[in-house]
Amino acid sequence: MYLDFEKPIEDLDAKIAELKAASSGTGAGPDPQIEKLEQERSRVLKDLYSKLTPWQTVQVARHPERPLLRDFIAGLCSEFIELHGDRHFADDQGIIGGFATIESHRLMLIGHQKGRTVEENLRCNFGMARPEGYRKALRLMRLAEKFRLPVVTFIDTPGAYPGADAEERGQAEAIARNLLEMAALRTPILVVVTGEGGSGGAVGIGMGDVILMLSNAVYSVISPEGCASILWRDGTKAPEAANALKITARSLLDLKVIDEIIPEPAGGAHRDPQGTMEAVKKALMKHLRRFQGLSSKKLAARRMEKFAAMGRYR
Amino acid sequence: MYLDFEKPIEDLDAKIAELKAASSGTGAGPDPQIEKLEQERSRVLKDLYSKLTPWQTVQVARHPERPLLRDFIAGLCSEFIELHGDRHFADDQGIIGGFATIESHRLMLIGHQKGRTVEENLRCNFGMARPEGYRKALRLMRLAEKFRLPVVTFIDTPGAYPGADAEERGQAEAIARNLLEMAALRTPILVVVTGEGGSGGAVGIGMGDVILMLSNAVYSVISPEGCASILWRDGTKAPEAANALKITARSLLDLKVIDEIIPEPAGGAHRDPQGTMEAVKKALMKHLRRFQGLSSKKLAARRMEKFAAMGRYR
Amino acid sequence: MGWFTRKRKDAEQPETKEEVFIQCPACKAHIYKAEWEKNLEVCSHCNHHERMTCWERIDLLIDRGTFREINRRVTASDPLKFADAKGTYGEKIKETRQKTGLNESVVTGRGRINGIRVVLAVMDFRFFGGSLASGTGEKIYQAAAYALKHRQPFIIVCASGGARMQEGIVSLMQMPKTCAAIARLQQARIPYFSIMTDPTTGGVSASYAMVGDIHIAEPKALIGFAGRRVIEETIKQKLPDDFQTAEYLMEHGFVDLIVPRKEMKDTLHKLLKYCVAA
Amino acid sequence: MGWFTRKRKDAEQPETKEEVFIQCPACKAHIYKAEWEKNLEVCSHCNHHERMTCWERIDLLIDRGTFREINRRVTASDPLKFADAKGTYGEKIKETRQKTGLNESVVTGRGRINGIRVVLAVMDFRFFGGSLASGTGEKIYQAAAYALKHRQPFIIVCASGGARMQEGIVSLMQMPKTCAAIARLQQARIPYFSIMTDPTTGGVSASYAMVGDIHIAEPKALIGFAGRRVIEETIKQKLPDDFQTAEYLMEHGFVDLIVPRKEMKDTLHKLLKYCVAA
Ligand SMILES: [Zn+2]
Ligand SMILES: [Zn+2]
Repeated sequence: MYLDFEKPIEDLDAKIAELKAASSGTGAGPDPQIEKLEQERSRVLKDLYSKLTPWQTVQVARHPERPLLRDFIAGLCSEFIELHGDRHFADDQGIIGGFATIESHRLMLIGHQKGRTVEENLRCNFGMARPEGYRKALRLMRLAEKFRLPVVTFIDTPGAYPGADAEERGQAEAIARNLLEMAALRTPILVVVTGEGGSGGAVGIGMGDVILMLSNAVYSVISPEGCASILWRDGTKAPEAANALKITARSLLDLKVIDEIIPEPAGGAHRDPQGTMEAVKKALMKHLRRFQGLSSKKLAARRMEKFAAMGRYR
Repeated sequence: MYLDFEKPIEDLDAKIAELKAASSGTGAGPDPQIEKLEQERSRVLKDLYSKLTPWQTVQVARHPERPLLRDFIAGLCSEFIELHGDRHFADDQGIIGGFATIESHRLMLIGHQKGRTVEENLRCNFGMARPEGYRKALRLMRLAEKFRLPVVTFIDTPGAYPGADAEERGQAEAIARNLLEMAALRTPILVVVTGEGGSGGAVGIGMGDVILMLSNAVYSVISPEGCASILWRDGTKAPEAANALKITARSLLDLKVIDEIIPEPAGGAHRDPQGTMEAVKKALMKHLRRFQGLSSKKLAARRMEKFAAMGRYR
Repeated sequence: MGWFTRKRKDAEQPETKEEVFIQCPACKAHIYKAEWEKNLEVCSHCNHHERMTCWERIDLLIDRGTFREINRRVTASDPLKFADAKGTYGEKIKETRQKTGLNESVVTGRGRINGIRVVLAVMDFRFFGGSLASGTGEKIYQAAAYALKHRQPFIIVCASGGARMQEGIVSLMQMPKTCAAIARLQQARIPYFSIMTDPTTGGVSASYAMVGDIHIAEPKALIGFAGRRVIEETIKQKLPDDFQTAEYLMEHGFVDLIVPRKEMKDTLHKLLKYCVAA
Repeated sequence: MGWFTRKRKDAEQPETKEEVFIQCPACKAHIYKAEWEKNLEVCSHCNHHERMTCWERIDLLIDRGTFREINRRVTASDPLKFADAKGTYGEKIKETRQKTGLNESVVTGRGRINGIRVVLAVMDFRFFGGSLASGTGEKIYQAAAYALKHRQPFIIVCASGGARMQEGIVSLMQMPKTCAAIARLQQARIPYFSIMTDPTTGGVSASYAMVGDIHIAEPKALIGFAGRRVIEETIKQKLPDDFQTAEYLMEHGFVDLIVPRKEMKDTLHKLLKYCVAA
């Protein structure tokens, strides 16, 4: 699947495929024309992705082939034991979590789960968690605190589910409670924004000591479409809104809302999941080592200070 | 309303009423015959209630005119501010609670609420709480802990609600969680069993530093009817089961499951609610004073020890 | 902002019909202005609680002459240099400040409630719909820090449509920021009450509004996370009228008390006595 | 107790049909006894997990030769001097002890799981339906105290119909008592896992079974508070077949993992590694 702005790549790929088809079976050595085209493709791809507009970045962040949480788990963890349920009402599949091992590090991994197939999306509600998802996340974080395991959360959600049942069971309370408890949690919290960081639904598991973000992920207070329809009174102005909202990793780093950008391979995470995994793992390892054995009380105080500093510009 | 075993009282009351009707309007002084009968009545009542069988006690404990939680609140508290909701799902009315003032003592009062009218009973589900009731109770206990207020609970329930919805939302978990947290709560907990102490539904708010019990209340692992139908295979053997189960205040004191019996006025709490209130208030005041300013950490450890001792007979 | 103009109290002009009567926005009844004001802007027909300015709210709750504002100078900043179709956010801030006389969507300060010292933050819907932005978050954070330092109870009167879009992600980050402030109070066993007035929604409901020791709501106040229209579009159903009202929230376990405006101050005072060591 | 006789392994008698085949109590299929046993008493047709004795369970979970029982002598007492239509509880205790070789409905001890030291309590349904009574509570309390003292993880394998009626209120008080034991572990950050096998109901589900750091259930195990019949009488409706199964509990958020018997030991070992400092 090609995104709108990837037309040049699509064309090059078509040409390469054509040439390959023509030369296949000839037994000849590497075709210099194909090689040239492939170099050209690589250059164009790199160029395109180095100049993505915020709205194009949104499209990449939402790309249907972009790695999802379960892909990250498979790619990063030598072991993952999923733990279920909020001990109150349900086992929401919009947020999943469990014990995980990455290299030599044991930790509690929690994140939004989007689906690829229709059934997956039905089950995990397109990554839009209900209160039970946030409450499960909190339960697992407390478990991690008890056993002095670091918490790593992966953020990829269009937002918390705006359904009547979710309201009824306290979507607002669940997110607020998580923020209150994450502030004081006595174990390190590492956050990775991997895809869509959708507003309250994202920040509800996003209050960390360090916040990493994939280079083509986005993180915003409102979807560009939503913002456009309110402030521009025109949903098609989403690109303008995306631009105004400063939702790219680069902007967030400038605003000191995130700490570090994890560079994706050229062409985006979906073109090279393996390379993406390696980049994420490298960044995580660095910070896991950094937080290893850190005094938990000081840690929470510093986390509070970190967020207290956000939005102080005077 | 007279209970079965109160036939002698019913007869005496009828006679007294008859005589009073006959002598009414004559303007004469006190009728010596009536006075004699009233003395007789008083003697018989005292005698009857001093020899109640366990099954008769059950009937008194369930008496439809017996004071309910809201009666105790009205009778004991100069102020009561009800606080609502479990912050998760609902505001169960089978258990209610709030800030209360008794004499000079500020405290958190929590208890099972039964109803008298059909509407009341619909609302509070006959005092059979759902998980939300136990979770509300826990929330209020934690609030009391935060503000160093003693907790006073009033027990009067046929049991936790055995409904499908209650199971679905974790009746077992809710009660278990309360026991876990009450064990460690760093503020005094005083428990008064006022009516029916129905099994897990009762103990779910009944883990206190001191457990008081009205003299005609009962407290049991299973209802006499339930026990009879299982062990006697005959529900009508409830009186035998009541006897075997040792469910009266006297038996519980002997078993060291409760700490003190609050004597009801002759003829039971329903015949003299005012006297009952005074007796309860007196007992509460004594223990509230006793626990005032007690170190909260030591308190929890002692509470755990208190329950650890239950059932050690070797 | 027509609503604000409608209920200014200092109009000295000759009285026309609009100035003798107030029309209740809920039930449309015409009510004598004097009665409306005596009734604290609560409709005597339908019990509608009209939105109040932060100053009216402070008058209502705080003992006369005891309120001292803190951090008055903290004002809205423009971290994103935001502009939309209608102009720049910077311009809009300026206009709003002039129109309302406020620097941000919240006023913070200390004062007394029937003699009990408290720290208070009152949101004002006139300032960008009471939205939560960096200045709001900072003022709330600082007020909580003041309460912590002086070990005084902290009360927030919420009135907000949610996070302020024009400050984007920085607005969103005020949710964890304010919750960190409340977490510090929690750890120090300092009471924190949340009063939810109409409306308390979005990012405010999903942060400090919902983590109080005690949750108090005004009757019929709109309280919720997502907007009604969004929910209706999501579930493809019409929502019942009482959805997201204070009463609905109480039924579902999220509100301790619904308190009519007239009783608010005394109720706060009563509650405070249980939470403040004598 | 016919079930127990049915699956004794030490029968040395000439083989009759009953001794070559086992009939699965769930799907009624006839299964070779050898296969049944090799399969750890799990039906190869319907995945029914048959109840196990405490000793079978210990064999299953604990490294060979490492189990040491503690508080073996604690036995059922008769605080109420209880008697029903069929005789005295004292007599029944004696009979049950003889028949089962157990002193109470739980066996406690220490041992290793793939090398990791743990303290274990295993309930046995043969002893008064695995019911929770004073001896049960005391043994669990003491085992937890042992785990606390030695800072070793504590695991309870639940199999119980609930509190034991014959010890009345004293049985009921074992709920707070055992929860106090778990609370002490909690405070000391000692892991506590609850394994729920068929059945885990009544007073056991409403105490230690439901307050684990991790809740593990065997497939299809019956887990719940009230009995199915009581609930059906209360709500005047028939309950669905899967009501109160492990799978249903997991769906409703109360079980972390459903683990087939064959994988139980390795799963415990994997989980323990996250909870025990290396
Ligand atoms: Zn009106
Ligand atoms: Zn089978």
